[in-house]
Amino acid sequence: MTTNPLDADRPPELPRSGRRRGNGGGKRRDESLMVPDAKFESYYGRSVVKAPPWTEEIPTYLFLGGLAAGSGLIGAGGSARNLPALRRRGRFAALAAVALGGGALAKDLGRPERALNMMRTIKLTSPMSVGSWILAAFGTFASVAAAAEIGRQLPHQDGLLAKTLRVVDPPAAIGSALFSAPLAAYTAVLLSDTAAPTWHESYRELPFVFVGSANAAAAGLALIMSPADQNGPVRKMAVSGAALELGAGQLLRRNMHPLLAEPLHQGKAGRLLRAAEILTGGGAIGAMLFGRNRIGAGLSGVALLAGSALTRFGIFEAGMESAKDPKYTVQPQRERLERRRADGVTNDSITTIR
Amino acid sequence: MQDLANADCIVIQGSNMAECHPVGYQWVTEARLKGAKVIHIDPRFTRTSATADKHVPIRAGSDVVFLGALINHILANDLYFKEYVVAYTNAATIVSDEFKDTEELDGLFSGYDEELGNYDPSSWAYATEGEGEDASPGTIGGPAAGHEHGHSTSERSAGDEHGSGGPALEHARVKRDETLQDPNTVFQILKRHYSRYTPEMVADVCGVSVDDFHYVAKALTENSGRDRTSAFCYAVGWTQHTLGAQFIRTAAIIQLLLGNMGRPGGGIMALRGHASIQGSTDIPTLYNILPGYLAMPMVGNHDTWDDYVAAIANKAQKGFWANADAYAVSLLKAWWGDAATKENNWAYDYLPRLTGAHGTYQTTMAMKDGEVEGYFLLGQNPAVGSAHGRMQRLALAELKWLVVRDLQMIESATFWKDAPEIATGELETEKIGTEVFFLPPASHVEKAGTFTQTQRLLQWRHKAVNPPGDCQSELEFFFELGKRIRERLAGSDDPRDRPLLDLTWDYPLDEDGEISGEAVLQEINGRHLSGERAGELADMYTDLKADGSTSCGCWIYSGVYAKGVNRAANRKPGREQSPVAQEWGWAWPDNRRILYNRASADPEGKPWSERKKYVWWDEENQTWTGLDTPDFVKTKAPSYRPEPGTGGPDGLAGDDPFVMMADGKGWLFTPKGMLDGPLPTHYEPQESPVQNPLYGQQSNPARRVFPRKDNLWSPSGTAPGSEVYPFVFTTYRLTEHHTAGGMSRWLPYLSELQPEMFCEVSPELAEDRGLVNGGWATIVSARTAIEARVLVTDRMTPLVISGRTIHQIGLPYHWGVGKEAVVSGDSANDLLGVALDPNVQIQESKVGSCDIRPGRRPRGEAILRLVEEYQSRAGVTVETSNQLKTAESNPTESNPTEDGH
Amino acid sequence: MGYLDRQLSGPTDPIADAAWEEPRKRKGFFTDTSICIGCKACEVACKEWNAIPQDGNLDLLGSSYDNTGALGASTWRHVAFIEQTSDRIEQARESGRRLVDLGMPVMPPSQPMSPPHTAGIGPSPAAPGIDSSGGPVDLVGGMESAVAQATMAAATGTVPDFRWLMSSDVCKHCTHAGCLDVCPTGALFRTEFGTVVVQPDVCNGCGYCVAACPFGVIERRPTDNTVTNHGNAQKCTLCYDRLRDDQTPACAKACPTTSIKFGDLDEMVATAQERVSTLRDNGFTEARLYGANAEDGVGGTGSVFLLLDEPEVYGLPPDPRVPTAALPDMFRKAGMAGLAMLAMAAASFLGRRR
Amino acid sequence: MDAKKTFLSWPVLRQFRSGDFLGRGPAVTSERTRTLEPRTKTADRVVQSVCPYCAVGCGQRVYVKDEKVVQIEGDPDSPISRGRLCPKGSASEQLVNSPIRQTHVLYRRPHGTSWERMDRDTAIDMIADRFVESRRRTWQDADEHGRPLRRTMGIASLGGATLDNEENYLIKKLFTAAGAIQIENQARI
Repeated sequence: MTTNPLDADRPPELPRSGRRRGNGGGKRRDESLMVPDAKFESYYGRSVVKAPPWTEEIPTYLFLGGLAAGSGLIGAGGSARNLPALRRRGRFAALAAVALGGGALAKDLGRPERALNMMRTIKLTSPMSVGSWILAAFGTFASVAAAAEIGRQLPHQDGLLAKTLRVVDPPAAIGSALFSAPLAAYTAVLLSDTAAPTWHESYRELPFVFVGSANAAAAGLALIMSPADQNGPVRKMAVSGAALELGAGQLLRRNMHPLLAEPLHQGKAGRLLRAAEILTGGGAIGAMLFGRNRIGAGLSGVALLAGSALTRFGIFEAGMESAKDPKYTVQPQRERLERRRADGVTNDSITTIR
Repeated sequence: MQDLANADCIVIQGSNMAECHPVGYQWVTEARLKGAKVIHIDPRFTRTSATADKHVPIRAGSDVVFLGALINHILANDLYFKEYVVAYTNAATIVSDEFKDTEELDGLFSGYDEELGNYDPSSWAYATEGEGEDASPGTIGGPAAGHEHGHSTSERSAGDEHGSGGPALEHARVKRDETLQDPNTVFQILKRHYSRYTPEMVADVCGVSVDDFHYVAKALTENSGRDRTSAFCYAVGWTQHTLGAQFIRTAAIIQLLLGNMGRPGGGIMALRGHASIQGSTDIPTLYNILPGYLAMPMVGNHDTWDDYVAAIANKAQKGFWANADAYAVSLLKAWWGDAATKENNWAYDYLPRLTGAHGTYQTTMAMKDGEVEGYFLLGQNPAVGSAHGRMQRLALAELKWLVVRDLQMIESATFWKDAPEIATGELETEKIGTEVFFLPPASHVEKAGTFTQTQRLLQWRHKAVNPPGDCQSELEFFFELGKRIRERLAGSDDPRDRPLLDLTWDYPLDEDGEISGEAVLQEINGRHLSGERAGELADMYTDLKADGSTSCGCWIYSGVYAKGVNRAANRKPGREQSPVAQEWGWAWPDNRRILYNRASADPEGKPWSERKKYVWWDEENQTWTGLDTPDFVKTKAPSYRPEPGTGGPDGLAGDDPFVMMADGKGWLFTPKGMLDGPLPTHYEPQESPVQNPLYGQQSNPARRVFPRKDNLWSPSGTAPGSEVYPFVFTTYRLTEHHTAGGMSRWLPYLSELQPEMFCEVSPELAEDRGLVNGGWATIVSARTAIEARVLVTDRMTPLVISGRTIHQIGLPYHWGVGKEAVVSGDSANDLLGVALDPNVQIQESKVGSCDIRPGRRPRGEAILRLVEEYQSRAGVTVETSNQLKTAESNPTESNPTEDGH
Repeated sequence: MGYLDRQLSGPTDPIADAAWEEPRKRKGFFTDTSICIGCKACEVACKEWNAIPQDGNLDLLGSSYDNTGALGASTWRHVAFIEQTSDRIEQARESGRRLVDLGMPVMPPSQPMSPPHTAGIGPSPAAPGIDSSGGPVDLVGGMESAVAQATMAAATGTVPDFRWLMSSDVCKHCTHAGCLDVCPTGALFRTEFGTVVVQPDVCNGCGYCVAACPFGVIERRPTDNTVTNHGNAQKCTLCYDRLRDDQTPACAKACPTTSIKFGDLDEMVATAQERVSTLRDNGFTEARLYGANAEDGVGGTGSVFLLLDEPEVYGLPPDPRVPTAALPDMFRKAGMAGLAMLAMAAASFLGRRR
Repeated sequence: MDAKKTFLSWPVLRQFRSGDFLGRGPAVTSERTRTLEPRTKTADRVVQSVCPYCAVGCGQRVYVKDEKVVQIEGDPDSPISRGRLCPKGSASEQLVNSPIRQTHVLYRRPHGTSWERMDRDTAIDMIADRFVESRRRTWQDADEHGRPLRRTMGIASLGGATLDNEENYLIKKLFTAAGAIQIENQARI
């Protein structure tokens, strides 16, 4: 019996003890045996939204992108403050990281041979499109900056090439500095501009986590590679970056719906993020206390790099999990809806009776 | 089909219409949106139940009790349509007082022959007017043509002959009491017969609550009458029983009592499952009939042409069957042309003779016993799709040669390498001597021809493309095979070869060099051979003559090519014509869409109501007219009364709407024609865990059983050992698949929708037996054991029958064991045995007994041991459940007709 | 950002927003699940027309008669099967009843796809919640009609003890389509019919759209050279090719019971409104519409559904919001984070060099 | 020239030229998209047919392109089906064009373990031979009472419910003339 519109006189039936079950002897059955009733909150426990088809290339890119961005800043800072070790290493690191990151992105595509289609349009509404252009711009500047760096090593400094490279060096430094911030920050938007609940709900804090993480990672790499006598700025940067990453991360957890914060604490993501916090925090403290020591700096740098990487992997994993389990989609939405209804806002529901 | 939209109430029983005929179901949906009530009565809650107003769960095989109780309810509460019943049915007809009912004989009717396991129906006949006048034994409506016993009628599956009308009566001088008070009137007999079929009995036997019964009774009766009509829809849920034909008869009685026959939105809709299964009965690839439901000659009954004509076409009987000689002669002329002459009785002796039932199951058993050498499988997959799949496959292995024509490499073609019996060691590929020819056929778009759909509508399909590779149509293949067989016999002087050599087999070819389907359709339509219209195509079967001046391959199809126009190819869009849509295709007979539609008008010829008008008498123009072709002699006024003794169509009065019936009436009581009783009576299925609560007679006493070692049955009812197979299983189709899967399991789009064989069980049974949703179960019957994935679902309802909980298990039957299909699995049909309805020789596949246990079935030989272990625990022997008579009474002794002879 | 805000949320005409010079009437589906027979003709007709490869591994899922699971790259129409006993049915009726109590929902007069309430949808007796102008009415004030109460009472006594819900799900063709807006290549586009379609020759399989869909519809087809459009994002095109020739989409054409209706979206919404009124007037308070409100989180959908229970029972989100609605804010936050990153780096390099 | 054309059709330029700034509509369409046509429109011919599955008799339209069936869908003209099809009917095209459909005659010799390819003509000849031989071997002229039988019980057939009336007619006609009476189909199942 379902829904005949004109069937106003269906027979009275006893609610539950009617023919269907009452006849069977009234034995209470084991619910777990049955075709599972579609649960109130889901359809056979299947996800409501889909997790993207992304694999480890994406968090790898998030990490490398941040590393590139932070390294770009270090390169530019080194250039501005005439710290050649930082400048050189920053520039090379930026180029290497951005190239590897771009490669990771392309590898993750379903049709890698069409990677260039990213340049087909400029979609302001698409963080990935915007990001692609940022990446392209940053990559260009970083390449030029790296080339200029090589130019400085050329034997014939009077040659046209070396001259040209000297001319383009400052703009490249400024360009990569300018594009490094968007490069580090946009990846947060990239994740947040999705229906994966934990990613989306962290959009206010995630950019800060990511830029902090970017600075910390780049500083970490610089700590490893730079002579201790030039690493003063990157130690500071390491500490501030780590502080921002950790602080924003705490804020993120605190502001989020407790259910949506759950994937950040549980399972693989939880383990990754806990390790990240320890490594990042430890790296920052190490950089602060032992950064002037070559070994101390190196170990701190490794910790910072690892911490940053694990942060990216952890956030990535948490978002993926939140998309796969329907409770993260349904329950907060249901609560949000009920809250609005309680407040008398009833005009914006997708469910209507007319 | 479209007419269902006119119904006010639709009862779907014995059919899962929404799943098996989804597009036909649109008309049910439409009726429902217009306010009709839709009720689904079925063991399972199906997709039909889900979209009906009400689902009534019922124990499989108990339908006659439910429907009988409806009859009782209608009669007891005076809810029948009085004018209709009195005028149009045989309610007022008086039956011979020799008739004894099951209520008197513990479940048997008078005339039962214990030895033959059959009825002599002579005591069921109508009483005669002017008693003693007639020399014959005081009864008419007795067996035609030399008193044919039920045994021989069953053997030739005579029930099928009534595909286009009722059986012959000798004449129609019947006694009637229009007050319906005489105790021997059909009406009173009916009342007595069903008096014990009460709602309480329904609850006890069917497991249907009293409330649910009253819901259905109320819905049906309130939606029947002058202004309203109700329809029944059924399918193989009713036919595949040892009592199948009687299920339908019960519904027919209800519909006659409620005045729902021959009227828009009424009737009983048979929902058939194959594109041209109707056509393959009309122009039968069936052993027992010739085209147009003419009987195949039976040894002993039809030895001579005169015997035959007397049997099929008694000139004294009323109605259109009186001209059956013309139809038969025209058929013989179509087949043997000039070789069929008056002198050789139109080559009647070219026809082979039946000696018994030669249905597909008898043939299978003969095959298994080594009596059949060659077998053609034409788009059928018996290894999966026929009952008792094991027997089918073992039988195939005994053939000398096998021709399989199918679109896909079906299990019946590959049994020699991947039958389950190879895994058990019963068969060995190298030891199977069967030579197998696999020939791919043309698909439906690669050939032109007609399908006849479920409502007798012929629709011509145009050819879209040529068949690929070696594929060819059956038409072309058989034309070619016939030519080559004839070539091999050319010059033979053996008389046995004459029928082949004299066969008209010279069809014209079409532009592709293939035999023209249109030419064959023209032969089917019939033509004038001599006389002034010589060479012209026949307009209608009334053109046909018994003098050899006409030919016609199938008389009921006559008119499909009238005036040289292929009417099956008519394609006026539905939206450009009335809903009856007479200009789309062509329906037999005479392009009529509702049969017996004279009944849609009252005896005076006026529509019963404005709302339900359909066909009526136009007083001004003295003709029948309306929305459809009137199923009546066009100019016969309602007031017409025949001279007594007039036979043929003229013998029917102007208010006798059932023109194919021998007395022009709708038969509540069948004095002839049904082999297992004149009234439907409840018997338990061949295999049932329930004792028949109504009678000592447990199962249909006239059913066909085959006591063989390879066809064992579980004990039934209270017999010891029945507890070993405590559950009822029922088999069925799903929307996503087609029968044995040849046209669905090879298609990914369909296979992915239902990829695996499963069984459906109630949560209670699952708990009882430890079955887990998504897990595996093994189902064991007295024949074999199969495995299936488990769906535990509230859609299956345990029923309380006689105080005992009966669990039913649902088993779709689409899968088969093999390696070629996209999806495969065990076949539910393997669980079934062979026991048949006596009227039509259809097997009981809708109900059987089984056990179910968790886990997968044993592999290899171990499965045989499991089955044997069950058999021995239950004490199963060849005799188990095969005893035909279990009633306490002795009807032969109390049967006066036996004394009289 | 004002322009962007308007483009990303709230009622709008998506065809005009996409700057079509020769717009057609917006097309859409109305899927009336109350007359669905679960035959899956829509699934097959869709796959056949669009040459979609086999989905899944031919496993029985054990979820009633559903063996395709969910919408995805190779299932563009998906029929859900839900088995419910009386307590669940009563819950569904109750939740439907609450929609009236809440005065829900009201179509704002600005609703662009809603026709005037008097136009061609016949009388709608006992329609609480809407006055003759179509505006919201305060129900708490006692407007709840006796008729409505009576039908509720009638309905209460007739809860069947079992029902089997079937519902054919499909892409929602949102007014604000997350998938479309996040697509970096322009592979997803808004057609002249207002539908959202993937261009398989453009898509490079970045997978972003998968994450951005609040309904979990679009999916990337796994890489497999033997199937068409592998590695591409795939979903319902509303048979764009057929629409261009004024043909009905394959699913709607096949649907035996007209459960799937296709036409001009405003007519679809009107039909849906009429149908839900009829059902509710007859005591089927569980009936409700889904996607017919332009004020909802996706600006209304191009596929309207009549449901007989809460959306999540069917695997639909109860209060979906397109992630891009928050994009302007995300960009703002990211911008601030970027500035913070720059500032921190600058601070690190300013001051003492060691 | 081509390069210029390619550059001008660069969606980024079209975005700003067309006013579709966000790149959602006409600016981003590809050539394939702009010229998309349904294959029901480009078909060479359309043939009216009937669904081969159940007995409802739904109308089908068969679209043919280059002598190949490219689409089968419901015929809206049919008063029975009104253009609708069930899942099986909707899968008809796959039934016809199925890549695993058998299109060759195959032969399994007695006791054989595999299929062999065979010429169709040869196969029909072999079947005709066997038909004639089996008929001869198993012929029954009369029963024990001398009543005529004129038949063979050695040849049987199953099938017909999915065949055309014309085909069933020829089968029944040929087999009956040959005296083979065990001719059956799904109607008895």
